[in-house]
Amino acid sequence: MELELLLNALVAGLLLGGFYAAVTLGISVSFGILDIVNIAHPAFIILGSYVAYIISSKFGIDPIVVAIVMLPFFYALGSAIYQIYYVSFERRGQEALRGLAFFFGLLFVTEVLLILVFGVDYRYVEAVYIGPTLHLGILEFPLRMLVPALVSIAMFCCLQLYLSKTFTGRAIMAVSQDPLALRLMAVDPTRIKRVAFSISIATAALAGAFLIIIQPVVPSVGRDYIGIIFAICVLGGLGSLPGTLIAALLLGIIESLTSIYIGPSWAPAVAFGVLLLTLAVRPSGLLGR
Amino acid sequence: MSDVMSTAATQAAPQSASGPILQISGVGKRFGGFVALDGVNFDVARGERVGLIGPNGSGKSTLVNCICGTLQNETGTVTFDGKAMNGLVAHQRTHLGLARSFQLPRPFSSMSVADNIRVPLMYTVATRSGHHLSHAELSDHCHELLKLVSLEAKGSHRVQDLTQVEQRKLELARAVAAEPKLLIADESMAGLSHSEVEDIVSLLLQLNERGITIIMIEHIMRAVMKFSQRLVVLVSGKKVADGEPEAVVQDPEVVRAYLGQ
Amino acid sequence: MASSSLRLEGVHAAYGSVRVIHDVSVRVDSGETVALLGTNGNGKSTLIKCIMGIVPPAEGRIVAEIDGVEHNLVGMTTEQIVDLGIALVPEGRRLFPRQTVEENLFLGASRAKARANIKQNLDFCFETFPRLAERRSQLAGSMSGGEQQMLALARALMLSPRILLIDEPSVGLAPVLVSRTIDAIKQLKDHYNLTVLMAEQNFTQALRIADRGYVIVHGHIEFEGRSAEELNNNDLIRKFYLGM
Amino acid sequence: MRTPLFVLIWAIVGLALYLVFEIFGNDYLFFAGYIVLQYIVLATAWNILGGYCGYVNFGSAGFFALGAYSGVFLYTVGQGVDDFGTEGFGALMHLIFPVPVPIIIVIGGIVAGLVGLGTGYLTLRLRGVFFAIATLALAVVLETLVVNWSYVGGSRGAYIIPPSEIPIFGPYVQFLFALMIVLVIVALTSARLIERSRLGYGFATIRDDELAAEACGVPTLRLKLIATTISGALMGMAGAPFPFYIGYVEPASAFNLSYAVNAIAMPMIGGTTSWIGPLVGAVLLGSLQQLATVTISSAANLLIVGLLLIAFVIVAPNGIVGLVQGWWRKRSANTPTKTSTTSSAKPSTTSGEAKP
Repeated sequence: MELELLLNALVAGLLLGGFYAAVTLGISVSFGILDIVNIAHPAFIILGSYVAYIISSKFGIDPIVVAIVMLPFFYALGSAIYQIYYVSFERRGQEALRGLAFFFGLLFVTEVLLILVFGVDYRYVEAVYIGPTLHLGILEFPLRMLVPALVSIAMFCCLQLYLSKTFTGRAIMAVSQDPLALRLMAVDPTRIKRVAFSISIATAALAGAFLIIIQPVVPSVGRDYIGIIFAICVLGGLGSLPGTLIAALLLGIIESLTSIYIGPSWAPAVAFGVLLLTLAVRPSGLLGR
Repeated sequence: MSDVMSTAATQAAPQSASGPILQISGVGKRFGGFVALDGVNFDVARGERVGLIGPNGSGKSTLVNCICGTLQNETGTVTFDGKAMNGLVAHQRTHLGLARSFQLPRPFSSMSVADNIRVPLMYTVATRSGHHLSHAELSDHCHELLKLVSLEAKGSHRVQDLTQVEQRKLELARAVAAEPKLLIADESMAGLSHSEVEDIVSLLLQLNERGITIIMIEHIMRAVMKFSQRLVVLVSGKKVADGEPEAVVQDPEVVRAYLGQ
Repeated sequence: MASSSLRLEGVHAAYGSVRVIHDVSVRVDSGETVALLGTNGNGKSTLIKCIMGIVPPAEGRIVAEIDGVEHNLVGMTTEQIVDLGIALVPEGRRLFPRQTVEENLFLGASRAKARANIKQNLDFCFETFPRLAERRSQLAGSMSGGEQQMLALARALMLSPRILLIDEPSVGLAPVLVSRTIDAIKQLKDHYNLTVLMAEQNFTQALRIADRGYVIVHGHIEFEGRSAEELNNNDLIRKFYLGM
Repeated sequence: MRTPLFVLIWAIVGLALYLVFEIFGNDYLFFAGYIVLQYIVLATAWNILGGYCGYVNFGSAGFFALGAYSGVFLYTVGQGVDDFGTEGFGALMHLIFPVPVPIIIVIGGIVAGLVGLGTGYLTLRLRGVFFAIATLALAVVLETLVVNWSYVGGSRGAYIIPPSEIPIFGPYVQFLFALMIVLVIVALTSARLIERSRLGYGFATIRDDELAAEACGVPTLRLKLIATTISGALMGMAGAPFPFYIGYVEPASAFNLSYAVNAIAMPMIGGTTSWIGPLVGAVLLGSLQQLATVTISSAANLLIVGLLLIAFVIVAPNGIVGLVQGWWRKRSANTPTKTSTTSSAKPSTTSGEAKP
């Protein structure tokens, strides 16, 4: 019986890690690759959850399908926000203190607007895979965790391919290393940063859909994820998508084991304990620069 | 002469007068695969005027950063005043009496010109002498140093209002404010007019007379030849020549390194 | 192939209040290799930066003829100038250290016209610089100085340029590598029939491949040699050069 | 102006405020006033690290709660002091407990200051943004620890029943109000002292150019640790009397996000380069929110703060004080007044920029 408990805890950890990877992907792009500290990213994830909630409950469409349909809108939202960020901060070289405060303000304005519109009672979605569990021998795979994890890994593969095989993708990986050198490749660094930031906000649409599938959501839930996504991004190594995925799975497992063997209320402290440890011991992270 | 200058002079001269003030032995530094410094060796005697020259990318600035602690060299040691400095961070080396001006001026933008000079006085001079300078002493020293670089009229101006040349002079004044035994002037004359170059060279000669050892890093050969008692030539991370200026310039190895085979 | 040339007339430039370039007029005709000679701190790099739009000139005209079509470069952004087909190998190479050799080369071919013939350009680069082929998946930052210089040259070639500007290729290179780099530039120029303007302080090396040269001292063109020989055996040049 | 005079003036202002509230006679003014004063201390504390050194602390709620829960812990021990018996150790415990609130404030300050020092030591060698993320993580770790610490009430929360009356001040809240006035004076005086001292110059050089600061002999790491300790300690002192003010403390209220938001918004809106900025920001924003809680929900409250923060950060990067200074400099520029040539005593207040 003991072995079965452990194995299922590991499975649960991996599936949770898959979800954490999706939640962290946006920050891995904006903070890891572009050096833009978008502390408001969780607010966009919650926005993705509520968009999935409204449309799927009104039209009965599957939340992940809704998220995929909404990707262009989130992309547009991302480029609008980047334009404000670039004009008011980056161009004036004031992006450090002021840029951080800008995103901090954005985080609260988004959360509070959602509270004012939707109130504070829990919202959830229906989907065919919420509820049933896949049994493989003694292993149990709750579908509502399995589907998001699989789609999340698919998201990672697509983005990694895009970044390594397309011209814009390579430029995105290059822009924070040497923007002037990118100009010498006939590429405008600002356009590239806008594209990358817009992609990072677009991933929030899908991450939000996964979140509301996995657990009912209230506007303030986003704040619980700020720490986790930065912890995973730093642990995985800045600017490395594979590093982020590995760190997310690792953290999912650690958290799953902690809540089973020590107690669920200790789980949130795990992510941050790991983050503080990483910052102290190996700030460049697992695969980072 | 003002008291601030005389204290520098007395400090630099006797003490452990024996042995060179700076010894660079086998200093190496790499950035990834790129070897910036490849085992550099030379000494600087007390009160000496040394010119450090070499084409762009030869490692001059990297060497300065390794001496001053902004970068830590992987191999070799830098010994200052008989003390090996491996592992010491920049401010500790400044307290030992080693000061530098930056190639691209780095003023403290939220402060006035005079306050920029106040910082090394409050942090290096006060720490070294063990007692904090009074407000009056600080103002006198600031005024003295501003007069030295003829910026006394701009004491309360904001740093952004200074011209390029004035910012270079502020860099030098700030370095001298730390009352150093060794001053490294990193390309403080690049792009200056003929007369401005003369001003800086005479200022550096004046400081040297007061006992401050000076390493000048410049491309302007006319200034380097006039100022230096000795020339050290770096090419792609290695020392290729070290000696009396007239001889070094004629040395075929230097000419080949500079002008190509 | 229609002609591609570069003309600068009465160019002045400054960093803040410090004047660096004074009334410079330079001509690079189609298919020519012109050297811009002078020791460091005389304005060579600044002039190159004016042409590329990195430093806006205070006065003067900069005209580039690309395959017969004239363009006034002053006022264009750097990326627009590069998109015309004017490539720069920058001082200090400025590679993307955390990306592989191949990724750096592909980045060089970002320009629309260059994407069409990536395959040929890549094969030619690997042929000219076999070392790059061996290390195609190694991070650019981990390569030696000489290898990084080769990669910077190859990356500029991936742009299928018509005009190639090179800013101090010998920077940071050991003397033996400098001559190999200059030979490589000659080889690439002939294969692509390029118009080349090279700012270089290594006088003798530059003249090995230059058809003509200008000597710049304190931001002024002090001397224009109509041929390599004229430049080479001129004591005046050596005096100017060493700034005696 | 010498420091004692500065303290005297603010003491008089504080006394006047207290008397005016006393005359109007209803407790609401003291309750609302206490919160505004608390925010002045919190904003001033944040600014010492954020405004002067340029290192952003996102975890102000954590440091505030450290102070609050020090109070809860000491109070709980005091309640149970009889279990220790009366001889030897018990007698000693009876001597110490129950600990008077002013002492609790000092202890809360020491605890939070040490945690600030620890966090700083772990992360201040790295880029500023890592410190900001570490403070965020710290706040959540501390909250989790408190939630799981049943002695101080854990997630259920703890009840603190202060004496309803106290000699001299009358209602207990008026005693706490007076204590908070003292804390405000301590915070403002220390911020002003720092600004004008050698320490203040050192902090400004770290904000402007850390590399150049090291070259000038400034021990940047040591100064940064001093800044995090002072800032953390003041935040802990602001939080220490909170349990006695609110009566029931649970992790959600002590670690409330509004502390983190306001601690950043108030200095940003007021101005970060001098002690006046956080004061102006805290008084404006603090009283605005106190008025708002009567009329609109606390959510709308946060919306106002969030919108103001974004607006000021984009439009007026140097805050209200910056705007006034800019306007003053323009006005004095065209009216030819003799500008003194002696160097100004304190760093001129154009705002430098933090390290990314």
